[in-house]
Amino acid sequence: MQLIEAIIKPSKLEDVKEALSALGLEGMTVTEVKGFGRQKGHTELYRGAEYVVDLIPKVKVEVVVKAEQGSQAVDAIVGAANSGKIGDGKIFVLNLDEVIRIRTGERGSDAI
Amino acid sequence: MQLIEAIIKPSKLEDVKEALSALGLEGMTVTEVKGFGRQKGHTELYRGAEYVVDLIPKVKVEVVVKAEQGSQAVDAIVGAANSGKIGDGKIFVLNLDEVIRIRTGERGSDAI
Amino acid sequence: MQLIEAIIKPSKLEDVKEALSALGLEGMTVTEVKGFGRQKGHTELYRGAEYVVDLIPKVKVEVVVKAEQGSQAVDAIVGAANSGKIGDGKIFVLNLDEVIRIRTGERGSDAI
Amino acid sequence: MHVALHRTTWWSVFAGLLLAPLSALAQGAEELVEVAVVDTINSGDTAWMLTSSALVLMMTLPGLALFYGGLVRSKNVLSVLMQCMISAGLIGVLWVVVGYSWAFGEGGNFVGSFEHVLLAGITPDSVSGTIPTYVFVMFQGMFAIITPALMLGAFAERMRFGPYVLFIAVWVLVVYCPLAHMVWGGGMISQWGAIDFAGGLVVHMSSGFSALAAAIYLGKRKGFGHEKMMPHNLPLTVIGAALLWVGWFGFNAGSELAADGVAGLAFLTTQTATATAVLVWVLIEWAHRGKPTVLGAATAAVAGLVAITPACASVGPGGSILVGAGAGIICYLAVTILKPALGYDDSLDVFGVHGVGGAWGALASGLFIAEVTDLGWGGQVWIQLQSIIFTAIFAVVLTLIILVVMRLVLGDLRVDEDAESTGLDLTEHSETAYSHEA
Amino acid sequence: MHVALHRTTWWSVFAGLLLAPLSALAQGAEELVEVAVVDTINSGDTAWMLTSSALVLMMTLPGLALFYGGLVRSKNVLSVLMQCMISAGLIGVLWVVVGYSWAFGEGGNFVGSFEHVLLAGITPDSVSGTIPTYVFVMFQGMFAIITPALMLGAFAERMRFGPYVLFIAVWVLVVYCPLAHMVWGGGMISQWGAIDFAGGLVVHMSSGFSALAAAIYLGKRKGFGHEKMMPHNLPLTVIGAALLWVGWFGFNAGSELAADGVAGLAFLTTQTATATAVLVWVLIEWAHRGKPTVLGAATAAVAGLVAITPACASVGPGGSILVGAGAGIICYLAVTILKPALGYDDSLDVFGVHGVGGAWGALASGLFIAEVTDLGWGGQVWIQLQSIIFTAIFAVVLTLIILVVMRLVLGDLRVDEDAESTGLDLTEHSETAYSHEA
Amino acid sequence: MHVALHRTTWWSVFAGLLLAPLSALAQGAEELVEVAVVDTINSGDTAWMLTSSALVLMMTLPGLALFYGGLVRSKNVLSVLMQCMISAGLIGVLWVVVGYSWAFGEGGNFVGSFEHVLLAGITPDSVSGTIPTYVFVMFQGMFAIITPALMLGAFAERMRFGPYVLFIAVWVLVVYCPLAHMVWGGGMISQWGAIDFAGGLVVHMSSGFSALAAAIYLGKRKGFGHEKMMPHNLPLTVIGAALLWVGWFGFNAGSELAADGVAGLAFLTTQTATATAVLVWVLIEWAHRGKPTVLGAATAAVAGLVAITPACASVGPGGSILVGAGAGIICYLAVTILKPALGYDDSLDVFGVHGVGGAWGALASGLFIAEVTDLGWGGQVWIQLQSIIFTAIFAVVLTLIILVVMRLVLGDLRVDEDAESTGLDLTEHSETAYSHEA
Ligand SMILES: Nc1ncnc2c1ncn2[C@@H]1O[C@H](COP(=O)(O)OP(=O)(O)O)[C@@H](O)[C@H]1O
Ligand SMILES: Nc1ncnc2c1ncn2[C@@H]1O[C@H](COP(=O)(O)OP(=O)(O)O)[C@@H](O)[C@H]1O
Ligand SMILES: Nc1ncnc2c1ncn2[C@@H]1O[C@H](COP(=O)(O)OP(=O)(O)O)[C@@H](O)[C@H]1O
Repeated sequence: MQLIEAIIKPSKLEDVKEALSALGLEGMTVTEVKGFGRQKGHTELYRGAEYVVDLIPKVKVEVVVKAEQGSQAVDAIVGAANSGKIGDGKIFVLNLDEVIRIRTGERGSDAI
Repeated sequence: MQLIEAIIKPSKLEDVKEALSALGLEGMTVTEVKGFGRQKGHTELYRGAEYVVDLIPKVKVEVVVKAEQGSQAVDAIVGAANSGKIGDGKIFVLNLDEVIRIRTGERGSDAI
Repeated sequence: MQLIEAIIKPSKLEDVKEALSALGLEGMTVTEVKGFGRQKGHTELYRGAEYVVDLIPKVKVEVVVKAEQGSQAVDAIVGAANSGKIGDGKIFVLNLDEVIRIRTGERGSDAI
Repeated sequence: MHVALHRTTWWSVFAGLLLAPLSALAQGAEELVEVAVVDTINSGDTAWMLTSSALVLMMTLPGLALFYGGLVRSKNVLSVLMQCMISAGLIGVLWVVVGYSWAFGEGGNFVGSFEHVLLAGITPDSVSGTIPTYVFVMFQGMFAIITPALMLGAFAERMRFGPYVLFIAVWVLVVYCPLAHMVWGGGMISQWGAIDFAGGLVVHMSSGFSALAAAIYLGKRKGFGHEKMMPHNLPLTVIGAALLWVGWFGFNAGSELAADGVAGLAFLTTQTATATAVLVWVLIEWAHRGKPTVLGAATAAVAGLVAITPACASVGPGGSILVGAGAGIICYLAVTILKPALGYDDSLDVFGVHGVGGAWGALASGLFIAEVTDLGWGGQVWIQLQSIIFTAIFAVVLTLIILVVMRLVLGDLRVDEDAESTGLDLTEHSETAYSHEA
Repeated sequence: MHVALHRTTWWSVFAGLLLAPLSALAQGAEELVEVAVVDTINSGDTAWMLTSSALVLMMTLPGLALFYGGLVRSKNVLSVLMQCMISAGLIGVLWVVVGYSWAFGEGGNFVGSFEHVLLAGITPDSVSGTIPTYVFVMFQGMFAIITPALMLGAFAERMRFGPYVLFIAVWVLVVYCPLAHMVWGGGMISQWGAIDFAGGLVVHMSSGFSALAAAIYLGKRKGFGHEKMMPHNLPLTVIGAALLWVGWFGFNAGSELAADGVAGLAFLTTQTATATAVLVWVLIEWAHRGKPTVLGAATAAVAGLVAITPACASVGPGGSILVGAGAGIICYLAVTILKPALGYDDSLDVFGVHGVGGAWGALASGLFIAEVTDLGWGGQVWIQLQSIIFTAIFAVVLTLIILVVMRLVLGDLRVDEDAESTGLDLTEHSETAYSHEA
Repeated sequence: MHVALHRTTWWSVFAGLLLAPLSALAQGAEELVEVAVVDTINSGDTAWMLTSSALVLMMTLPGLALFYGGLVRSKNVLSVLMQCMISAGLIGVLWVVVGYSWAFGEGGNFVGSFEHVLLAGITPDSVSGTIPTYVFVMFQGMFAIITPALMLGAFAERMRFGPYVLFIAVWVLVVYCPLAHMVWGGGMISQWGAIDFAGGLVVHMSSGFSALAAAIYLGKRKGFGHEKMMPHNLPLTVIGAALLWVGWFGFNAGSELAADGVAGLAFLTTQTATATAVLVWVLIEWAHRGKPTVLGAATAAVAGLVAITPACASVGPGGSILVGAGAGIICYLAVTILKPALGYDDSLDVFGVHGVGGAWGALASGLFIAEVTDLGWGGQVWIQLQSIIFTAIFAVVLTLIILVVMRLVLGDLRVDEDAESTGLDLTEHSETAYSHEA
């Protein structure tokens, strides 16, 4: 099983959710984060002084999938979150040792 | 060492914390997240229009444990977070290569 | 490739960012979290009653690096975030199977 | 204001209470206390009373709504705001339809009458004292809106919205209007000679004691005692307390119904008592718990305002300092010692602040009286005590009766456990207070 | 107030409109309606009007700013607050420089004159009725500030700040001041005998209909219909609605320009209609959607306040209940049925609340009139209808002309798609509303 | 108001300052300026002054509290709110106990006396001008509450609460009351003939210059210059600025102590200057930095209000536009150019807005005077300058003396580095502003 962690633009969340649902992946966990990278931050004004804010709001989507669905899921996220502009984000794929569904105690793929 | 990531209902956080403490696990990191899954979202009204909000507030608990404590910890979380209702959440277990305590530079199990 | 996850004090974020940039690591993702550990929480007053709040605001920094840069990065974070006081935080290092840059579809080290 | 013509004692009263509505209607006109009517409107007095009426509405909306809203958990803030809004909506209508007449229509010892239902007989030319009667109706109407809303803090985070709506409507007619009539409409308590200038009995004790009864009757919040239930937004609470303070000048100095020297006195004693209460509470908390808190200061301000309410025109500047200091001490003790000792879950300390503070103020109106009345100092204090006891019993008993009957008719007055844990905003109103999506 | 000397019908008017400014200047003095001037200042009336003027500013800042600010997404809240602030700044200056004279200077059927540019000829000793003219200038100036700001809710989250600033300045001179003159300055609509005590036509219909035109002309928000665009902070919206409610007593009862019985009536009808609207809307929503919402209650309050605005001195207490109930029903339908049916993106329902509510109130001013005028009941209703139709057309046509011309001169009036997605706070103002870094 | 009987020059004054309290008490009655007393209360004037007093409290609570509270980091917002609350509490009591007498009791050139300690000799029947003396006491008391609170913005986020409490108490007695006496109580500056209608010298310059001294004496915030210290909640700041604006009408037009034509003038100039300042500041910032900000608009509003404060009754509408435009330009420069150039850490720009704006307004009161006094235009301007210089030196010197002594007695006036980094809410008050737990 894999844990796919995608850092995307907040405005793409809805599209990513739909793309994953279309694959039958109907579970995910979403976190508001801030990202720092190549994408330039913006300037803020504060009583005439200028400050560069380089931490940009992003959304982290975590999806756990069976190993065989991994590349499909990655492709779906790339397809939905890609706008061709700097700052579209990254996907990190990690190997997952175990998954447990709390409600039933099920383990492994059944628990996803 | 293992990184145990549990997505639970916010109202279960206190119980999970106590269950882990009872095992002598006195460190954890908590993040407010939103979850999407089988649990139905709720309907919100906005000037007479209905919207379905399907991202539900959850809490992510990350606990790093020695490999040998992993299953104990998972059981403790399952025990404390289980209400038998859809949406109780998931536990993901990842293998961890290294842990460092920033204050002392200690590494490995000593740093947990 | 490695995913380095550092839990640090919020006031150290700027220093950590600079230390990583000095290594040429110009990407990271930041999350506001709360931490529970050895560091004592604080007491809050509410109409004369005292409550101990043991979840302390922390910041989680995630940095993906090539395997060979891992220990450098860890050292940089330790150097920047260390104040010698309890609660300075932890660093967790995970192995990463794949990285994808959403914008270009690049994979592996090129995508970092 | 009205010297007693025929004295009734409080212990002889309860027996007759159930008959009150009937007897009130049956009262002969010769028993009615005439409201002094001067023919001409004074524009200055009217200007002040228009302003005061607006200020008293501001106390509820947004003052009280924010004071309470900030103190609950974020999942319940809208339910609190909604309960304040609906008090303005529902009682706002009810007052014009029947409440005013029931409280201030010519009546008997206990209640008014139905003569002014839908404000029958009142025109833009009608005058009460030196102001248009319509303005008097409005000023009093704003009191009728805030009083039931004060109670909601006691059973916040757990009562269903529907039962709440019904409860405040019935409560205003059964508890508030009769008390207003008894104290300000020429009824029994005014005949005793009790001092209650702006509503220590009518507004604060009535709501505070009723709120305690309701909180106990409804039971504790799920998790009370185990979970931390910290205020979700203290700046909102401070805004609320601040607007209550500002609006309260309309409440107290407005109760003179004129812009004159007594209004000035009431303004001054209100300010001085409140400032003193803030100072004293903060110092006590600092000494007792090691830190002075802003929630302490905000709570103290409300406690001081409550306590000076009945007393604001009968004590002098020095007396107002004593009233405020007393409020700071007594309400601090009620909230931090009494409540935990007794263990009831009065979520936002309505009883500790309004019930206890109102009673203290009503007593202090006599204790620190500047110009002794015909009753003498001791007589006045005794009458104040008698009124306090009567009001407490009256409010508690009738509130419990209302709630028991509602329970029988409507079923559970509380939301279920799941809803309590999800929060009332979503389950009762299908709304979320804050949403920070991009 | 001004009985018609010579009647003009609305259909004969549009042709002459472009000539209006010229003709106005050319009007002979004999056609001008004299403002009754009494020599002495009444301090009570003045006190109330000073207070009312402050209350009406409070309606915009912070009332309206918060009401709207809470409803947009968090990335646009500052843009809304800024648009309210600049209305106070820009129109605040413009009013003293030329607006007051253009609306209330002696003029003709359509506009005032330039005689009081920079308040020439007015001194601290000048008196209007029983109050200093300066106070009248200010009271009216606060109306001129809120009216254009009301519109911004319709095109919120997408209009560029620069064009907005220009738009409201032109709109005040071209739409607002002429309407104010026609209705309150002795112009055409007042000559018809139309009732508009505090601005159902001048303030609410003018802004509501103009806002609709602007929202349609500017186009929908990106993602409208697909994305959820939920309010980011409902407590802010409730504070805003509450302060609008409180301030509106200055708006309506202040429009009497005196602290007298009619002011009392206007206060009472304002309160009663608003309370009724809240109650009715909440009950409808409860029945229709299963839950009563606090946003519903807040919206209803504004709808009730809008509707009673023109009618507050011509209907009685009973009539005000009908006005409020009608507002609750009609505005609910406009917002929940009409808007989705027609598909326009009036972001914050300016049309559904102010346009529709204002029209309903203007009609109701005649329908439920307490004392029939010389026009007779039917005649009055007909004149009200005529004024409503005239105002709607006048506002829509002129607003579209202004926007089309601005578009030609300035280019796009909207921010680009990227900016809309980032949010106007950052792209237009380089600011972020909330920042929770440690 | 009081024409100089015997002139004192400011440079001859400093030497005698330490003797002032003694000499004041020793003054013979023949040197005292009598307050004109008319026997009857005017209800309209009283209505306006009751309202104004409430409005001025609203400026501090919640106005200033929110304006400042939104600008600090979220870990310090409660400390700011608390410092405002305690000013209302502590100074509220102190004023009645001794402050009023010390400022307005019959005294000499520098201070009043102790004759009205605890308001001895004042009853509900006492009259000042045309209003009850109690109302005058309260109106002035609200000024005494806001003035020290204004200072806290300069040393926000670092001063310990205990020393702050002591500081404002001493400062009110040593700096504020004497200045109030000198300017409004018949003392030296009034004898010079200086114009300071509502407190450019007494309130804004005194607090602004003292604040600068305190900020420099306490030192910069940890991380100042390196860390971004962005406002944590700009909507709170905008609400605060808006309520300051609304309340300021009480401050300025209330300073006439009557509801008359001059009050109308003061209201109008206040509104016009403020609107102009907003407009000018926004345009400058737009040109200078590329974007107009809402914080700029809010700051400009306060700058405009500050500047017109002394001048609001001596300039006309045109003059008020100049005062406001000047405030927009000068305060913008002070905040964006002067402060970074000099490098001091005046956290929330108390000096740039109140110190500089107050001085500009005091000068402009003479520069743009509408009706030249006996002093002549040049003479008036000179007296204004003299008063400005005197006030600046007086405030800075005494503030530094107070702080140095406090430092010696109490030890460090600042929190330690750890506390500064954790935030004052937790370390000084054991509270957290926002908590979003479920
Ligand atoms: N090395 C990294 N480690 C962790 N997160 C990263 C890293 N590089 C980028 N990110 C995340 O991805 C986001 C987008 O990266 P950026 O370099 O701005 O653009 P792009 O995705 O187009 O390469 C960043 O805001 C950050 O959240
Ligand atoms: N495939 C998944 N990947 C990541 N998170 C998931 C996944 N499935 C579920 N979750 C998380 O677990 C929570 C609970 O899942 P849900 O399907 O609603 O109920 P249950 O835990 O009873 O199966 C979700 O809200 C989401 O946060
Ligand atoms: N076992 C653990 N698993 C996950 N996070 C932990 C663990 N132990 C500590 N942490 C995180 O690290 C932070 C610091 O740990 P703490 O024990 O307080 O001090 P120190 O870092 O000095 O050992 C905690 O607040 C928590 O966020």
